[in-house]
Amino acid sequence: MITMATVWLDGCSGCHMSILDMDEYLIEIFKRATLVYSPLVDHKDFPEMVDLTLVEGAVSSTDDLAKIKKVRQHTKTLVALGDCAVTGNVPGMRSMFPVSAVMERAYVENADINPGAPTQKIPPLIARVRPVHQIVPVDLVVPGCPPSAKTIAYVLDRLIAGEPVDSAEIARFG
Amino acid sequence: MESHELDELAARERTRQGDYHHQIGVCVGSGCASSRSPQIRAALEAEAKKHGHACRVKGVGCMGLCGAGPMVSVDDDEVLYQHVSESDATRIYAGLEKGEPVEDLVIANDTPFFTKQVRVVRRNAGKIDPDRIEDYIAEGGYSALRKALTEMTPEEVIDEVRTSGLRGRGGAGYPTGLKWSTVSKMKSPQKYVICNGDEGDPGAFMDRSVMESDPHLILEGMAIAGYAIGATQGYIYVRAEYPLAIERLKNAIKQARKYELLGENIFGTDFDFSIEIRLGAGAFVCGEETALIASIEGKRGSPRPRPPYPAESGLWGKPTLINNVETFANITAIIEKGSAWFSSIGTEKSTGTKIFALSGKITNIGLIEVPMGISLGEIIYDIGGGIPDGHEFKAVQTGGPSGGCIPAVHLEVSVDYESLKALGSIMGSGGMIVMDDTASMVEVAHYFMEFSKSESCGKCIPCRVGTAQMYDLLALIISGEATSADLQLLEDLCEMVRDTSLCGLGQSAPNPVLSTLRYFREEYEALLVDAKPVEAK
Amino acid sequence: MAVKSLRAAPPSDDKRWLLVNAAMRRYGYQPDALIEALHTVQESFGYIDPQALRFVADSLNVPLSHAYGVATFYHFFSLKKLGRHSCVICTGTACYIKGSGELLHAIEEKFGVADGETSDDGELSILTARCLGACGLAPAAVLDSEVMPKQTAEEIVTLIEEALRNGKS
Amino acid sequence: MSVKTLKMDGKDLSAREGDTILQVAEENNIYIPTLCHLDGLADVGACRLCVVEIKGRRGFQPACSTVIEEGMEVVTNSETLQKYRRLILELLFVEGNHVCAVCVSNRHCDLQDLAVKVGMNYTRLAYRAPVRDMDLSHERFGFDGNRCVLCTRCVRVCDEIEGAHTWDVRGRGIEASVITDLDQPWGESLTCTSCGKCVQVCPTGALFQKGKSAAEMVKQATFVTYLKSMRESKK
Repeated sequence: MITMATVWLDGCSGCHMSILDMDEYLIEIFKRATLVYSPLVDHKDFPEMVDLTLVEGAVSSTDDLAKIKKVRQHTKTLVALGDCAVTGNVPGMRSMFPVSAVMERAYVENADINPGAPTQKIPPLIARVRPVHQIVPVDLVVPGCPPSAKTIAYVLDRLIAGEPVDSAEIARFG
Repeated sequence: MESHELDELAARERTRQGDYHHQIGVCVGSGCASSRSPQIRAALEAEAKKHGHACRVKGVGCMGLCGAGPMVSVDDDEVLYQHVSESDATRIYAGLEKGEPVEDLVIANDTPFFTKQVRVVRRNAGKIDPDRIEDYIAEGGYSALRKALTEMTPEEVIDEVRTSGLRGRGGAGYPTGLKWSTVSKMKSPQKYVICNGDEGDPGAFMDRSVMESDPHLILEGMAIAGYAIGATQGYIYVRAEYPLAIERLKNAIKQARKYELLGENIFGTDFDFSIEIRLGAGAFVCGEETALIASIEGKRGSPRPRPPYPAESGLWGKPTLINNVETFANITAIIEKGSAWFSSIGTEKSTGTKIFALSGKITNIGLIEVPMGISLGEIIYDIGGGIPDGHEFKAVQTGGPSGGCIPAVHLEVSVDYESLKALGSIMGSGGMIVMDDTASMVEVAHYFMEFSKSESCGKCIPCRVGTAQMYDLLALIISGEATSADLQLLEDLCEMVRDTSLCGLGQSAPNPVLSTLRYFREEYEALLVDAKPVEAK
Repeated sequence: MAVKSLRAAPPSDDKRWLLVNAAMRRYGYQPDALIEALHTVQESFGYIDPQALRFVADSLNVPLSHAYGVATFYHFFSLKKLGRHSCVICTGTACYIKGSGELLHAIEEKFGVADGETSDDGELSILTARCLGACGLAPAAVLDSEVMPKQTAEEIVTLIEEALRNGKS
Repeated sequence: MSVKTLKMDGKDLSAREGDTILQVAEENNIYIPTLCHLDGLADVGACRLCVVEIKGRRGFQPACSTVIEEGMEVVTNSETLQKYRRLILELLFVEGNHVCAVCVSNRHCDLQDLAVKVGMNYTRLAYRAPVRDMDLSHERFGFDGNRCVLCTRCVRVCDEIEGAHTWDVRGRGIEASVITDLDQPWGESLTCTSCGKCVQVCPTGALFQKGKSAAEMVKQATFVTYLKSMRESKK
């Protein structure tokens, strides 16, 4: 039995939905792995050491930065799951604009009520959205938006069994 | 004109010049012209007029020591003056009459800067007025063309060039005779000769100086090439940034046409040859021959894959010979004095002389012509006068953005094509930028990468995006935020861009990085976040 | 069947179009005269605007996009009107080594105009050149067509200030 | 027409004189990745993905525009070539803004397919995130500069097959981009015949038909060779 975690950075949660899309195969997976941390379960703190962590989402804010660094420190095998984690993808589309312009667009121009950027409890955005592997070392990238349930099942099966993953099986962006 | 008329014209001109008691040459090259040499010339002319025209005041080509400009030469360099101003005209003239040079302006002409040079291409610079064809003819001009046309077959001309060992002076060093021979063998009713005057390396101004100082030397060389390969039309492609060179060449072509040294039935033979000027418009990549051809055809200067080489399919699809300015400028001497004489200068594989432009942190800034095989140290210390302001020599960049740096440990290297290449640099077109101990080599690489990035034509991906990425990585390293992984990525990019780019610009763009990494790796490593020694390859 | 080709008419009766037309005529209105024609436009008008491009392209039977592609490929050509005063800083290697970067920096600091820009009031354009070929005079600048040798940051700023004060370029 | 013999990846092959390395490879089921090449259009050798090693020649040569010679020995897929091709693709992906998930050409894109074939599934390079224009002024078609790889297929098909030369390239280096006419809105072009050939030959979602949503833009470029041969036979 190994321990497993999933982390959600800047992404739409579609990759997590795809995990859930494994349906009954999840039961097969959890016969061999225990989910110790995830937005899908109610653990507040990242454990001291996790065997396998899947990261969804790009690194967009100072909070993401701190989170991914911590996760990396406490994870043996780190997987970047989905295009946001691997390329920046849709969250990365704001990288071409200055942060101030992005905030203006979101919180002033497009605001129906109370225009103005939030000043409290919202972590500042970093200048450019980055893929996870450009911040911390990643052991495997699984592109796809989202990667299909089948792909995720394949990847988990292999990793839990300690076997290599054939990248030709998981190579397509989008 | 007919053959004998050339000698008559030369004799007449020599007599005319002999009537003057003195000749004062004022440098009218771009460098000196920028520091008021035309006004100095006018002041000297006014002075000569006052004294009854016994003295000829003429504009002459670059004398080499640009850092000491404006320069004035009296009676064929018997006395040389530096940093001359208009107000010195009276004193200079008075000195001439008294036979005593103006001491505070004199620059010694027996220093190694002058004595160690061997002037083949620049033999007329400082002597003739580049605006007068008669001056050129008086010094034996156009007799090489006459010799080729009336005494030699095209094959003999090519043979002479081949056995001289002359290699392309534009940088790559391809044997000139071989190139001529290839084009001559192509069967085509129309062929072209192109002179590449798109000298784009920053810090290189050899070709500009030759075009400004002795334009007929180039025209004559091109005409001989036309005869050898069977072409009747030549083009000189000059960068628009060289207005003075363009003016001089235009004037020279006009004069040569007037004397029928260009045009139809030259020297009464059935050889016709015309030359037109085409202007560049600020694109370094147009120094690449297929890009240059595209530019002459009025297109974007994007290179295309070779083969086919221009020798086979060049301008408008016709066989085309492209040589650089300095290459053509060597031809008349080879025809006149023979290949054996030419190959006695220089080394076995790199014959003749090479012009270099010395700049950067060196005492004697300017142009020099030296025999191939001279040591780098002689150039830097003897001719160049060493490093000013009490600093130490650190490295010299040869070949500009396509070349590399050579550090102090290799100062004894023989300056020839093979030796420079073995050190990871290239001969290049002749720019030598000297850096002293205050220079950061990473910043030098960054500077050259900026150049390659903004001069990339954008056609092929490795060069277009690769140079931009390498530039950003170098900036990241300089900012002190890069890791050893970034340095590794930079090196990977260098190799890929070098090996897969379409043309020479892209293929050589990584050279400044690779060569500074080769000799000054520790400067890169010291800037990394995770600064730690990386194992040598 | 030969396609009837009408020679394009100049955009206006501005005499300068005659110069442009003459340049094209010299080359028999062949497409390879494009770069020469653009040089003439730039020399005559100071820059190349869309109507000039259209006139030249039509006269030489060159596609519009091709003409635009060529005009924007070569850095010598400017599609924007330059300021009344222009200052070209040489960024060739010799000038770079001797501090041309500092000149640019000082100018931007003082006048708020960066390389390739023209001030909002249309008074000053700052340009860079790859190499003026005046390496012996490094670092060199060209202020309103006059070469300024061996510049320091303070000197060039003062010279530009003077030029702007004197008005006429 | 004479026959030449050559070696490709160790295999002895024969081919027609004048054929390119790419043609010979395709005929013999040897895969060489290409991007700017399109059957029927003049080759420009620009993308450099098809570079191969030729014994005795310096550097690498583009397979699309290198004509075979007798006794030539070609290596189409060495470890170095794989490394270089991957890096070239990485350069393309970071140059523009390629967001496959929301692209009209998702799953029908040459660039995306190349990434799969070459095994390019992430990049160490920094994304450039350039600000690029979109042009939706044309009645039927759209252009999204974010997805353009500057292969110039649109430029060539418009010039060589349609004869309109509406498209060309502006600027140079990393700033270069495709334009219509004098860099005017496509919809205002008087030279464009709205034939749509450029859309069909575009390898990515840069040129598309309006009304197509993500992953709906399927392209068909075989007409190029058809038109070319039909026109040649008429001459």
